[in-house]
Amino acid sequence: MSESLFGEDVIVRTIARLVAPFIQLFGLYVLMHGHVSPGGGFQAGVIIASSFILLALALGLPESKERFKKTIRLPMESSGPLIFALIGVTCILAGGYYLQYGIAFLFPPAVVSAILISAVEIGIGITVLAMIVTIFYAMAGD
Amino acid sequence: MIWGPDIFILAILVVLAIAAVISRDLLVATVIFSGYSLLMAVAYVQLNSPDVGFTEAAVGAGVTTVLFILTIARTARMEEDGS
Amino acid sequence: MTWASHLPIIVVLIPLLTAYITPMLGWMDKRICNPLVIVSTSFAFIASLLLARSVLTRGVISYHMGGFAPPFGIALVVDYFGAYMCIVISFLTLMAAIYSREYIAKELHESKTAPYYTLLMLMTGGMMGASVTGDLFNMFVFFEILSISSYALVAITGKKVAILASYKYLLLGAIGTSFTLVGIAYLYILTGTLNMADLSVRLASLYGVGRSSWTLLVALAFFMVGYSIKAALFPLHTWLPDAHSMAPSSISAVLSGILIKVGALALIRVLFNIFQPEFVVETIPVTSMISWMAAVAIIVGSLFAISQVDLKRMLAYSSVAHIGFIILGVGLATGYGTTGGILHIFNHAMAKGCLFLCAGAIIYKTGLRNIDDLAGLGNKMPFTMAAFTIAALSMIGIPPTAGFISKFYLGLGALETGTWSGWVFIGAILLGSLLTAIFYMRVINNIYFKEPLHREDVQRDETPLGMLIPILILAGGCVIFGIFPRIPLSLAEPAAKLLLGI
Amino acid sequence: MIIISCLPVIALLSPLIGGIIAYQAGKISETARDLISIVAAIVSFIVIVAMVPTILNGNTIEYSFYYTAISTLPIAFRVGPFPLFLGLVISFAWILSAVYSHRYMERLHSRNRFCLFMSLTLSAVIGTLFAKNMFALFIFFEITLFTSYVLVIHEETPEAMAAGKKYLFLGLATGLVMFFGILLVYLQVGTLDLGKRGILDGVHGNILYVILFTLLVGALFKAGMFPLHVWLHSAHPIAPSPASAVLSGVVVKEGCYVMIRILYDIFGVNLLKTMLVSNWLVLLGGLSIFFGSAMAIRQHDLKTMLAYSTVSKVGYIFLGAALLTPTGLQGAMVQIFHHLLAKSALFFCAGALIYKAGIRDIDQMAGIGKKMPITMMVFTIAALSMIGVPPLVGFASKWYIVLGALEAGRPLAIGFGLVLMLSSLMNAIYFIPIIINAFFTGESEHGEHKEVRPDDVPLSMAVPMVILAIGIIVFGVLSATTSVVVIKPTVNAMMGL
Repeated sequence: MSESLFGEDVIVRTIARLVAPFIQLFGLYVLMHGHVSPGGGFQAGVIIASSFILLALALGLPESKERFKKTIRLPMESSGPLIFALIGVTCILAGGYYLQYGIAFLFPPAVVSAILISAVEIGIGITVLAMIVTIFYAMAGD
Repeated sequence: MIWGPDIFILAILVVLAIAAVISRDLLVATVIFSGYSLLMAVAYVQLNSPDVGFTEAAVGAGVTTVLFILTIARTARMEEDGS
Repeated sequence: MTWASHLPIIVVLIPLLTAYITPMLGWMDKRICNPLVIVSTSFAFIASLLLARSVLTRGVISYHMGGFAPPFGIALVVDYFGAYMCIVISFLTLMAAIYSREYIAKELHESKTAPYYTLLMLMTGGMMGASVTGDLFNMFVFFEILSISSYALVAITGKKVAILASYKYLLLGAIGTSFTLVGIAYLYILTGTLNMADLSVRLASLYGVGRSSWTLLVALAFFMVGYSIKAALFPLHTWLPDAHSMAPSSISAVLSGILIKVGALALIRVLFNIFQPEFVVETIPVTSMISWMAAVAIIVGSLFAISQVDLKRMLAYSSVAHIGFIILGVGLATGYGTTGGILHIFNHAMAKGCLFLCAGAIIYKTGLRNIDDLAGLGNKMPFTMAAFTIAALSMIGIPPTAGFISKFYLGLGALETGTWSGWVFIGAILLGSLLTAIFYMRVINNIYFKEPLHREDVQRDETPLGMLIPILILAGGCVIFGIFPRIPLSLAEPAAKLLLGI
Repeated sequence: MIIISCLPVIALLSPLIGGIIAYQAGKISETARDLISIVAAIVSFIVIVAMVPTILNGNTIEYSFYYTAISTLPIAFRVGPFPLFLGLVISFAWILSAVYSHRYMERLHSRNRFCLFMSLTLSAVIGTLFAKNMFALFIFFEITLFTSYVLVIHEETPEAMAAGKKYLFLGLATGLVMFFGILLVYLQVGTLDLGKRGILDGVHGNILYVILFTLLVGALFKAGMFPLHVWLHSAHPIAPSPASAVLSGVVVKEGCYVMIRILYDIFGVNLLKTMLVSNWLVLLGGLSIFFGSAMAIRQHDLKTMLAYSTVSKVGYIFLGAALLTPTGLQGAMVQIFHHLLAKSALFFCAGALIYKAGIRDIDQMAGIGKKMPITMMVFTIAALSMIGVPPLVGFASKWYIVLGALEAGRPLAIGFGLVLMLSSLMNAIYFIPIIINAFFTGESEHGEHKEVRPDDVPLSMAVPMVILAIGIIVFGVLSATTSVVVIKPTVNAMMGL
């Protein structure tokens, strides 16, 4: 898929360019509200990834790749679980069990819990985002 | 619990599933499957699991469809007879 | 809480963390991967030893993930058996990692180095996790991690046969996975819990109660089939010979040495930790059924191995036979028998690991895979072939190697049942041992007592030191733990007693 | 005292370590290699001699690695009169064999390997003799199988490989049957100790017969008894002659030793008498005697003939032991001793003929006695002893066995006393013609050994043969004395008298 599915259709290209940041914004919303409302890291990652897929479909693969280079994707893929695991270890260092969020560590337990859960969700989101985009690029002819 | 919409959704789900199976044009089948996933997402929300519904909408209806279409683009669009 | 109480999660985290760091570092410099993996598996090995010590002194350790007490949270429960498996897994992975340094440089394309080590570490993490977890669904997740990474590792050479083997493995593995998932779902419907200890308590009240007991049986059947595929128990072993012979040898060693044993571990957990021993032994004779299957596996696996011409395929079929020994010991459900089965996990891991690493060394040096072409190697690679011989004798069960001790325990266990089927099982064990001798002696005779075709075949050309060290360590282990079998038995014996509740 | 209790281990380890050192030395110097292996055997012999005073005082030497094996089954050693007696003879025969093989082996390939596995076999045999329980005994018993397998297939010809395959796989199979018997014993009584003259007292019923059968299968295979002899006549002749000598002289005796331990220490005389199996075992022994002799008469290959003769002699040992009387057992022990000397001597002679004249066939031996007088004199003495001519050791053993048969007092036992006589006749039929042919017939028309110059084998080969021949005569003359001093106390210890 060397070029856009839609040829040089101006409307599609423009709309896609306009919509993509909003999709990403929505993804971030889902990400940050994961611990209080439906949603979370995984869904957010998929939503943000879909914005890149949209760009690829509308603008063509090369341009989409230009915005999300392999050199960025590769560290992102493995940093997500790393964040997850390290936060678990942080809980141990702070005197709790692995992944025990509700511990008093500089802040009251409720605050720490919110911060740590959000961090874990961010980690998951990053990985899912990078993985899905990578799979998409691989299938589209990387 | 409201029975009407549930049964309506389930009925359409069955129809879509059958349509996806009998369609010989794989692209059509994929698009039907995408609609099926969307309705599944609604059904999940109805069953009080918005999280799963969310995921189904994003992954099942969105990413999976794109990946299917890419696969079809790389192979053949029409299901072949017999061999 | 001392740091030692966190050991259950640490043994899982070390390989998994390494798996995530490896691709990033490997992206910068490929040469870092191997030392990193060796260091981290060494730490995992040391941590496993500490874990075992802590289990031996303090009894079963329960670790609550996220601070939620079971049955609400996910618990890691390390009993003697889990600690034992952790030691075996980390030890063999360490050997494979040391071996990989030079082996992989020749066998694999440079661009695959980082993925190779990443997948190896993921697989190790999955195996460690499956050994220490006390939660049924968590075990399923770890099984997925190890299965998927092993599918990829089988195909990593990129050869067409390897990809085909991997595909076959994937298909059967996926069936196994879905079967276990269905089993988990049934148990969850019945009890509303996934914690193993909790499940075992709640299921006890359901034995033989109307429809629920039928559901219970269906769940048990699904588990048996699903995990038997993972363990390659006889009629479901068909993926194993292809996958294990086509993978790179270092991976074959890990796959044959421990991965299928993790399937056996899952079977043991389901039989004795989730269902009560009384239930699976007396009410429904599941253990007797799997013993019969294992007895058939011993004979059929050995017969298939005899008919092979490819060395690695022969070793793979030999694994089918020896997983039969392990499952037979477990299925006997007697003190001696289960001890023997658990002990054989360790002994077979060492011997088969050594054999596969030797086969890899032969391929590395000469490119030969055919058993009939091995003439003269006894002079060409004396140390490697001596190690091969020792490991083969251990597989046959010749004293004073470790295999003899497990044979002794398995035989005692079969007799201990005191039934006529026990005599059939001991017949299978002894006949299996004899058949094993037939195909291993063929290799040994070819190596040492056959005139080579070309004179240059006998020139001294030893395996590189980096590959030789793990081979020799494993072969030495086969002898040392045959003379000092109390070292592994000190964990295996209480493990069996705890599982059987005696 | 600690040093004394370590002696069995030293006796075991010195050939093991010596063999490995010799193997490495062999890459540099062949003479050094042979010297080292001879020294290792001598050290082993001296160490066993050093145990004699303690044993004569009526003590036993024990050594255990209690914490190494399974807690109730340590790999442990206990030396009593019988193992010590046999250990002395075996390690002495080994020295002779090591000396002999120095020159004999020089025409064969893979000499280092041969030397190594000879030493390993000695080590394993000593381990078998000194084992304290059946578990340790079985370990060394199986190791012997593998080390001697390498000796059998030394030539690496297709025939040797086929003979070795038969030996190895039958040995493994019977070993597994014996293993099964050991498991049965352990599960029945929870011990495998060999020092109690019968540990199966509490066991009743058919299981006893199963145990007896399974245990004996393993031992009798190694001993080459009649139904399980099928490997012996192909494996022993195909090995190089020093190896044939130790295989027929020593490894077979290991099987006999294990058989006697099973009968007298696992079961015990009283239990066997209540089991009423003695007659059947005697019958088996008689069959072996008769069959071995009959087959030996038919042979033309000298070494094959000697191998069949072994089958027959093992029958004597088994018969004597199965009579369950002190005199019968005494006869069996003298027979072990006698056969060890005589059969080693005969195989040395056969080796000398191959080495010097290249003949294996009996028909080619006409007139060879004039060219190789020492060899043929030794051959004559050993053969006469085999037949049982009075002043030699062979006569003493037959005498005791017949006495034992009379002592047992059963008609069947007396009947097999007669079989013994018959078999002596058969021995004469196959040995006497060879001797007459060698000394009193002129060289045949074909002249198979024309090129042989009238000097005999090298000194290092002649000396072991001559020592054995002298041993046969001396111990034959002194048989009454040795019986009282050595054999009788051993027998009494075994029988619990």
